[in-house]
Amino acid sequence: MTLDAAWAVDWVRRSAATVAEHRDELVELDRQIGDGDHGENMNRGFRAVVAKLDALDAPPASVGDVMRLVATTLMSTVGGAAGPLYGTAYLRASKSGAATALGSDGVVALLEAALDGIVTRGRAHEGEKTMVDAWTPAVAAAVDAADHGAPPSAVLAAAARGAHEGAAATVALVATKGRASYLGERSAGHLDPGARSSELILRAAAEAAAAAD
Amino acid sequence: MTLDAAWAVDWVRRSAATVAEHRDELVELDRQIGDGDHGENMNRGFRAVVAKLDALDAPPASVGDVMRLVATTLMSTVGGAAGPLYGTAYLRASKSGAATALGSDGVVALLEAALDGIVTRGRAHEGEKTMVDAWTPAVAAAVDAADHGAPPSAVLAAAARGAHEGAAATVALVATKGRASYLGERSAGHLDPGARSSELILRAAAEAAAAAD
Amino acid sequence: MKKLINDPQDVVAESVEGFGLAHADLVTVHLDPTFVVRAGGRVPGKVGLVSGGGSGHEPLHAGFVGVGMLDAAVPGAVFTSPTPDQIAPAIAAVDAGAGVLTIVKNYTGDVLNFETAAELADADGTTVRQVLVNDDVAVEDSLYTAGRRGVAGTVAVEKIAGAAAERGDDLDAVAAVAQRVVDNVRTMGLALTACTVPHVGRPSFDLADDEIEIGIGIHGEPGRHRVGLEPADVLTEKLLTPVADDLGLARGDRVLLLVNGMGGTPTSELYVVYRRARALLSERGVEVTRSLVGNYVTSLEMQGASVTVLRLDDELTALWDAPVRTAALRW
Amino acid sequence: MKKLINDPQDVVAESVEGFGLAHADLVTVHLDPTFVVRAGGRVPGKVGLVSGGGSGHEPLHAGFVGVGMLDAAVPGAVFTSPTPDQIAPAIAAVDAGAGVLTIVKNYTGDVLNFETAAELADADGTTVRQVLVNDDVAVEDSLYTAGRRGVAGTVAVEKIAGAAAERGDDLDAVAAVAQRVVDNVRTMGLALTACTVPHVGRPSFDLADDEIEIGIGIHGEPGRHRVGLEPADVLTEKLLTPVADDLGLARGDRVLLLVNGMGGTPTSELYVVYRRARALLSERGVEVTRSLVGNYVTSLEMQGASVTVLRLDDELTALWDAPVRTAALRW
Ligand SMILES: Nc1ncnc2c1ncn2[C@@H]1O[C@H](COP(=O)(O)OP(=O)(O)O)[C@@H](O)[C@H]1O
Ligand SMILES: Nc1ncnc2c1ncn2[C@@H]1O[C@H](COP(=O)(O)OP(=O)(O)O)[C@@H](O)[C@H]1O
Ligand SMILES: [Mg+2]
Ligand SMILES: [Mg+2]
Ligand SMILES: [Mg+2]
Ligand SMILES: [Mg+2]
Repeated sequence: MTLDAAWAVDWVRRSAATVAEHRDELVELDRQIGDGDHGENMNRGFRAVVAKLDALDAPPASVGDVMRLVATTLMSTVGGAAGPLYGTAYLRASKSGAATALGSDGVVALLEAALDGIVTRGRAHEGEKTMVDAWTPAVAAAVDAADHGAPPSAVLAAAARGAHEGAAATVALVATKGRASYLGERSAGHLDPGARSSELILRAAAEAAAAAD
Repeated sequence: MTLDAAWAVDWVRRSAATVAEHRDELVELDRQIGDGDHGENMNRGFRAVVAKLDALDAPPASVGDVMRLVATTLMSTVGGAAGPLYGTAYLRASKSGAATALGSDGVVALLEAALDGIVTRGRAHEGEKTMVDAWTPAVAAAVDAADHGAPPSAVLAAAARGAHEGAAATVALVATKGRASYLGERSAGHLDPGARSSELILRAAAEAAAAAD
Repeated sequence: MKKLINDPQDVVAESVEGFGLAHADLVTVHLDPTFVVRAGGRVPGKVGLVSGGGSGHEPLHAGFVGVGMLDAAVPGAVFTSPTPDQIAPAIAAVDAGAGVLTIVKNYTGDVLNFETAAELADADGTTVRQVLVNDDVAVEDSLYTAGRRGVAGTVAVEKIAGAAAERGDDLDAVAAVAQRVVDNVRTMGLALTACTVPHVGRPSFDLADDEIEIGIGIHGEPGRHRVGLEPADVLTEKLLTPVADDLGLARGDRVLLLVNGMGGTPTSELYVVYRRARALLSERGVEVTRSLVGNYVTSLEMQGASVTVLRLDDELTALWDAPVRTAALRW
Repeated sequence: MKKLINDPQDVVAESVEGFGLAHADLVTVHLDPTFVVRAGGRVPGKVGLVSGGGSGHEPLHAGFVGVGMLDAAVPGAVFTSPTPDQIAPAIAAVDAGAGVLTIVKNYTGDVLNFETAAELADADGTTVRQVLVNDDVAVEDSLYTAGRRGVAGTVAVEKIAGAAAERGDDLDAVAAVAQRVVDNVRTMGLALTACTVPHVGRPSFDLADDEIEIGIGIHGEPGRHRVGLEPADVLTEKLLTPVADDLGLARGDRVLLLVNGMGGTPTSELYVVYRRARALLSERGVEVTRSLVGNYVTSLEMQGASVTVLRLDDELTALWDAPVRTAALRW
């Protein structure tokens, strides 16, 4: 089992769908500890991505091509903190995912590249109540699954579970990066919106892989 | 029985008290069909009048002196429509009430002068939903009482009743003068604030006269 | 009621005092009685320009005192016309021998108080002329009302009369050009929310969350009717159409378009209204040659806007363009 | 939600379009990607000045494009930093060979997007320097936060850097004077009400009728703590004191005092705050030699205000006084 460009396209479409579905939830999470635009930003971005996909003459040749399209589109439509962060994540992923098809190691490399992109851009460490807190356990879980010989779909399922747990754990944290950090202690008790959107996107990846199985 | 400067001072003090007591009601009436300042304007004015009275070295010699003090003070502290209207009313009254003591005819002349001042300044006729609608029946009732030989206190009691009825009748009217006229038909169904304050002031006059009896 | 004030009784005095401190290069503030005059004293031979009215419409009028506009402004209590004993000294303070023009918004209170003040000034030997501003087309039938109200068009009257006085026109000429502005300017406004007068402590009218009040004045008075929530483009048309119709605008007319905020509306929204008003004028073949967008004649923190159109000719355009240096308008 | 808008998705584009139509003498508006440049094109040899950020803070930044201030402004979605593909063309459009200074408010989103845009511009051969504005003393400990936010002090940075660029300073000199303003300017704000972002449709935070939020930013973020209703004089002290303390103001210092409205506050109230802030500075022996009062850096229709103090020296004063001709600031 490997994951190809068709999976990547499906992932992106599922991401767009789940982001649209959870737009208001993400807005509300951001309203509580930020400025209330995260759901709108992500939804605007992913709608633009889908529009670009729809307008393609030929289907993308590789996972990397899909990732690059997502990267440039998010970068130019999302704005805010999430735009450059997700943009860089997908850009790094596009370089890692240049192959036409990914095995479990390829999936792990792609996720590691994405996380690396987020950290390089945003300079946040684990525990600062950001999307890094969803991606770090996601990557760890993916590595662990691949080490145990799991197929790509299981690796992504593990990543999605890791992201879910990581996102949930942000509730207790006090933010020290991003807009929520201005609230100090008052930021505790709320789920980080970027961690939540990361969780949604990684779940979409796992679901697309399951559907491809 | 005649009414002298002491009565006039008592009238003014009672006017100030009743305006203060009904400040919020007058504000609310004006809020409904005007700009919500009538209670505040009248209260500011009458407080200033009382302060001036308190600061006098000697008690005023005549009803006219008291009326003049009220006129100039209201004119310089009330503002809005009510300031010049009441100011002119008291100014005309001061000329009419120059005598040291007023009999029933003197009281009637004073009220007629006041109404005349209001009409001269404001150019409103009866039925336009203004203070004129309180003063006109008040004067008519006073004339009638005096014609029937009533003493000054009874003349003022009649005037107060007339003002009350006139004010109550403004509820049904559509305003064609003053700020309420901008509402057109929507001004109907509300008591005119200036008519209401006129009624309060005339009732104060009657009460002061009853106390002097 | 939430406001950045101390005692409601003191808000006008404290605000005017702060205004005087912040703009000492432009104005001098007199307290008790309260009025604001142009810094530097009388300009010999120049017609004096005095306006005033209730407070709560800032920057009107004090924000327009300075070179090329008003010589004095007289602020009353909030939404309450000033008293003659404030107005008369203001007139006296700016009388430089050429007479004084008072610019009065057409409200019973303002008319009566300015009338009395003019009588006092006249008794003191000052020639006073008056122009009444009544640009509000929301007041439909002046037979059955106190007449049209003076609203945002006042800015244009004060700017253009100010320029005429500054260039040395005599009293008759300044009065005539001011009247020409009045004759050619119309306004219509709406409110999304009411405002709260400090000494009242509650909103000036009650408006449901899905209602918009059309045809409001600038004193928190309710308007003529209510409509449901509608897009800005639709609402703008409800303002622009009666203004343009009443002015009888014709193809080829050149106009000044003023979109005025009521105090609590973001300027970004005013530009949305401006964009649509301009498109509608363009559909009528009317050319917008001058524009002003912002909070100029307000109702405290009311959310809402008004659209004002002034038909221009070459002279009015030149007077509009003439230099002005005030706290709220300068070029 | 009541707003004078059409579709929330279109509000920025329509508003900027209206702005361009109303101020065609000052600016040229580009749509898709959206940015605003000074009318008349590049000024040969002059350092280009570019700023930008989320919309909803009008007149910041587009209202400050013009002679003596910004060469370009880049508006993002409401409260959302613009994207690199808007910022990079704006930088390119104003690069007249002397390099470009970007003035960036210190928010993660703005920093990251401007950073990326600068990399793109650099790849195209434009020298780009950046100054980060972080004047908000409400953010206490930058070790545990994304660092102080850039708020109303941005106006002073843009005005003074704009004057330096206009007089012909080179890129290093313009960047240095901009940094000097940043080093000497501090702000603190409060909100009486939250604001409503169009695409959110409900207030940005929940505030009881008797609560005031102290230490707000300009994105409708809640502040650091809440207090009950207090008189303006008391609230002003809560703003001025941390600002003055943090600046280490000393007897004899001369300052610019900016009282900024958040968009929905009547200017009369801003002058009440100004009056008190000025008295407090005077008690400290600090002289207010320049003042600005009004809505300059807003949060949509939020009611509230911020107090900004900039320590002046002769050069900063002269640059502040230098002529400026923009939609929102001119003298
Ligand atoms: N320095 C950072 N590193 C990683 N993620 C960050 C950083 N700063 C913010 N974020 C993420 O971005 C999210 C907010 O995104 P968004 O609301 O779209 O942008 P903005 O904060 O500019 O409004 C946060 O919930 C957080 O997960
Ligand atoms: N032309 C007029 N003639 C007589 N009374 C008038 C006239 N116009 C207004 N009034 C009275 O003045 C009252 C309003 O006074 P007030 O609220 O103090 O002034 P304003 O309308 O200027 O706010 C009205 O209720 C009405 O009785
Ligand atoms: Mg956000
Ligand atoms: Mg009233
Ligand atoms: Mg009034
Ligand atoms: Mg944002």
